[in-house]
Amino acid sequence: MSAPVIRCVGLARWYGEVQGLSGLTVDVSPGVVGLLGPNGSGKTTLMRLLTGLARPTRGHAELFGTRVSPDQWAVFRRVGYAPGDDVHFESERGSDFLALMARVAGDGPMAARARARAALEKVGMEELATKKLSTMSKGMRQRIKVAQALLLEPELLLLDEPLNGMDPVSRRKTINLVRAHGAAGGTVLFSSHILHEVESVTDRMLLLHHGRLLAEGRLSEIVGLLERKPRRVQISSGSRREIAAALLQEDYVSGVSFGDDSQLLLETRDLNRLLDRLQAYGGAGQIESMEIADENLESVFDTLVGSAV
Amino acid sequence: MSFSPQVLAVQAYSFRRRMLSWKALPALMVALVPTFMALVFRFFAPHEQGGTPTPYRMYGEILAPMCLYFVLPFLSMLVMLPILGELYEKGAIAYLLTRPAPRWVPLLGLYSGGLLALLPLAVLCATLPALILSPISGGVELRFWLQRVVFLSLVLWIGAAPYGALCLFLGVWSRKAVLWALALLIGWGSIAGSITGPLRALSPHRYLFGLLRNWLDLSNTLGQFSVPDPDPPGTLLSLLVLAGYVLAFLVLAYQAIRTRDVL
Amino acid sequence: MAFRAAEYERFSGTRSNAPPWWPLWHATFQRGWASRWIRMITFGGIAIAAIISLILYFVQKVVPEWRAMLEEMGQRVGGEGPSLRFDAEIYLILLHWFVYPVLVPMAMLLGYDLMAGDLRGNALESYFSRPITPLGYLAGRSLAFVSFLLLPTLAPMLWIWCMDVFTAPAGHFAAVRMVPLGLSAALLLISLSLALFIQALTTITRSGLWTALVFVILFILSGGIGPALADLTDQRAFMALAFWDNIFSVANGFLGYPEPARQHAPFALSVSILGGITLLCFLYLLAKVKHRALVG
Amino acid sequence: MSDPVLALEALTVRYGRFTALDGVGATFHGGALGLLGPNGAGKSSMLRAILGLVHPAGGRIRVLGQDTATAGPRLRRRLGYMPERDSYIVGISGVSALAHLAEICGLRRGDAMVRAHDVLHFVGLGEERYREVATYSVGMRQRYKLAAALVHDPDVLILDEPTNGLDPQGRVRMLELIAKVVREHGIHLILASHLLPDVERLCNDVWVLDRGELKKADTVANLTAAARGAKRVRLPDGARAAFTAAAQAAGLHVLGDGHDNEVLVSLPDGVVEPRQVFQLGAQAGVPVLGVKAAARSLEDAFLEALEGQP
Repeated sequence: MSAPVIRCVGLARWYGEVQGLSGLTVDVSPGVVGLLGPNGSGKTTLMRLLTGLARPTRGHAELFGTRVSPDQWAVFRRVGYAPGDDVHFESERGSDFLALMARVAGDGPMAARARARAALEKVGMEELATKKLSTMSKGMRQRIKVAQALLLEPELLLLDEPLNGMDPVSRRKTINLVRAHGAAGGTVLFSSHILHEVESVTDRMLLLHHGRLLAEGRLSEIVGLLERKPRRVQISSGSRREIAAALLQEDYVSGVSFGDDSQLLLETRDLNRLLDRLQAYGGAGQIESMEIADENLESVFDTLVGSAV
Repeated sequence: MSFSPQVLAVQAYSFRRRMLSWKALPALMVALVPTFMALVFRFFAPHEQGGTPTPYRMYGEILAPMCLYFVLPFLSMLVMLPILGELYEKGAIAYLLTRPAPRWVPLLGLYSGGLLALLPLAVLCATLPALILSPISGGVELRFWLQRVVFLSLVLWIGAAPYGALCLFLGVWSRKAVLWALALLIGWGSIAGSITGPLRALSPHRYLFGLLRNWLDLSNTLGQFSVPDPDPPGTLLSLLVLAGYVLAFLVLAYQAIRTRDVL
Repeated sequence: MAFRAAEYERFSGTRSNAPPWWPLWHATFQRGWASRWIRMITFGGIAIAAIISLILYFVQKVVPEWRAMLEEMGQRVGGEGPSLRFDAEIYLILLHWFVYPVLVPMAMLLGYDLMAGDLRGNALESYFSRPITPLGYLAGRSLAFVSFLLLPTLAPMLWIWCMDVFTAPAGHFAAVRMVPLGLSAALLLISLSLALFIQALTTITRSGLWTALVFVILFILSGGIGPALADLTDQRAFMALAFWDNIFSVANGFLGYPEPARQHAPFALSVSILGGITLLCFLYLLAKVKHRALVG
Repeated sequence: MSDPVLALEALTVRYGRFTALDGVGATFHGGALGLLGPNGAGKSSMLRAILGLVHPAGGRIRVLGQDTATAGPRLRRRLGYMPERDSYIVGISGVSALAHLAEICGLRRGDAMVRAHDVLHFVGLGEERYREVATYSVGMRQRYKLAAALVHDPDVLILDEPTNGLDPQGRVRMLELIAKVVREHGIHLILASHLLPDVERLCNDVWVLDRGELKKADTVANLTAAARGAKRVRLPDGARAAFTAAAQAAGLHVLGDGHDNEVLVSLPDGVVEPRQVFQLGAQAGVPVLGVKAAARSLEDAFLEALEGQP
């Protein structure tokens, strides 16, 4: 089996006394992975360690089987990185900046221009790129950053908060780019705070907290692992009192509570049996809406981060 | 695999950045200080009564050493310090360091671009005063003037190489690079390099002054801006020492750029 | 026991009608005073004044014969420079004691992070979304700056003057009666130009370190060029190129010695240079602040 | 009836030759208003014009019944602005900075200090109030900015991207704080945000701007009204194909939506009953894990408003 795209082995970094990342060991295989965690959990530190911009205090990171170090520069042909800070070569025009980056990567002047144009098209900025970066809005600057990451058509994209400051239109565009990159067999590790947007791109995630790995994998797997927690199903029904009374007889239902209007919240230790049972009520037209609570990223995030304090 | 096109690309950026922004203005103003002095000297000094130096001596014995003492260190600092300083300050250097190229490629590109930007400044600094002073210099032949202008430009530009490399290194190495540069360029350079003592042999200023003395035919005597050197260095030795300094500072800068974290 | 959660509450008190630059002046002053260095320099100024007034007391009151002796000695030694006479001219010498160790470091320390800090922290956006105008902002900041510059210079010198008048023999008052006015005028102009100049510099460089660098370069270059050119051309107008010489020239003039010893620039030239710097820097700062506030 | 909180009449704002707002006219009577629009739509320009930081090239702005052109700077005592970018005073603690800002708004020194403490407690920065703001983390700075907007007790709160850069918990807390101030204390809110869920949560009115023009002014409720009786159905992993086949056989439209295990079912005209969904599931032999009315999100409404006009 080939080496994983990203491998971290006991990767740790402190800034003086301040903890950045402590002992992260994880392998990432191709696909789109959301890098999540509260502020200060080590997301940006991880990105900087993966790109060799900061040196680990302990452990090491590998990209495509190559150990990350300032001298292993060749691997960056396969990696595109968009930093999280709002920084740029302010005095440059967007297209000139990209062309310069392509030229430092070894392109000739013409090839660099073509490459810059191609990357700008991908982020939908081909007309606006002649503006100076210092005069661009935050969202435009973010898109130039993403274009820069896409410049060399890399296999791995490391995007630090790429959606931050983008308007809904460009956000949708960027999300589609990330999705397409994953669908084409590439790897994307991107951090974001906007969970419902992460959710719309991928269900794989890597959750950091206090510099440690809290969870890694598919959302549904992670939810499944959270067994201690009883699962809840919310239904709304005109005959909620009957349903509640009937279900309370079952030993797998541990609690019912009534919400506003016709809401009924069922708590269970065996989700599948409860769902099976509810199908019948549904078929009989007694359920107007039904939803498994807690199975979205937001509540999983809350549970994991909350329980790890 | 040759990296020279990559270095040249960064060099072009660095040169453009130094020359075509308002940041070039303070450097330009410092470079024009000798010109201003020459203007004042030409139009206000009482040349007839004697007592003032001849224009030719004014250029060689006052303006040229003054350029070496004050103009050159300040020019180097104003041009070279921000090159890496500004990239590191906010972290824009991250883009250059994540290119598929060794880190000395951007370093060399930024350095040579800055050095290139210093060339017109050095030439301006040496030429304009001569243009102002030569018409009133009476008997002095044009070729002597030409020789002095060319050599002064050259000495200034050669001097910018070690000073600039030192500034480049300081820009990566320290957040208070300005203070270090001030202490090292003025203290270790101009001052230690002209005071007799053990430090003098180590100061690049001594070797630059050596070049100036040899190429401009200045006397090794006490003057307004010169302290006699008991053992004046020869041209070759001076060039070698200065080249050694350039190399050493660039290596230091490379080490710093390899190890400093981008935060 | 009452329990009160951290809740939002509406404000029901009355509001004052003080102009909005007043709290800005106050806050700037407080912030400056919090710095140990600034306090030390202020006390330094006061200490210098204390020592001088002690000496004055001793010379004029305890052993009055020394006064005449000192004057005679000063005449012999002084030569071309300001001679030691116990009249207004002595304040010119005293001024040196306050400008270099007190005024200049104070200006550097204060200017280091005042408006540069506001630009760095983007504080102007916070200010101008409140009832303060760019002019009010500039007034508040600059007045506080000037107050700090005058506190360890003008105040101690006025104190010295009081001591001088009280201890001196009769008739001395007539010789020095214009001194407070002259000192105030001179130091006000000097402080104002210095405050605005340094603030303009910090807004250009946006960093205390670069301000310090440019300031040092100006100091060294102008301080070197001025006297060198004055010497080469034998015209003391060129002394005005040295920024610092203007300070003493202005003080000379305001103290009633418009054409003193030849090493200073002419009074009228220096006044117009300092006045010009003040005006230019003020206009620049106002434009800059307005631009940041309105377009930003 | 009281004056509207904000009334714009043909408001035009220009920077040099660039027109940021072009003849915008609208009225906000009170409550909470959300400003939506892509980057460069003119949201920030509108906020700056309301604050009197930029002089309109044309038109009039009335804030709380007063014309900004004639009311003078004192009108800003009644406005609390939270800028998008960080904005803090270097060199002093958070609480003194806030007290200082309150004093500029006319509070007396004692009152200002008390309020600075109270407001910092309210936003949850009580522990950090003696620290310098420059040392705060991203989330703390956001909360500090909210405190700064509230410290002088404004009547209108103007927030520019208040949840930018906050982590999920921080975002929830920030929204709760804003909601509390707006709902319990009758302070009006003008909110510019890229995050449509935030606007949906806090605002009752929405203005959509694009390239300096007002594209839509409506209530959130109208904009997100449920769409044509469609249902969003949640299925187990791998069960999508079977369910889709069954649903299509029954004459329903099936659309995939983001997640692999969620589909949108609709009828060309008419309402999809939940019962039908469960019956389809039974037919296909897959349990239905969830079913709900497919409300149109504000995001859809927003993108539609932008694309609706040429």
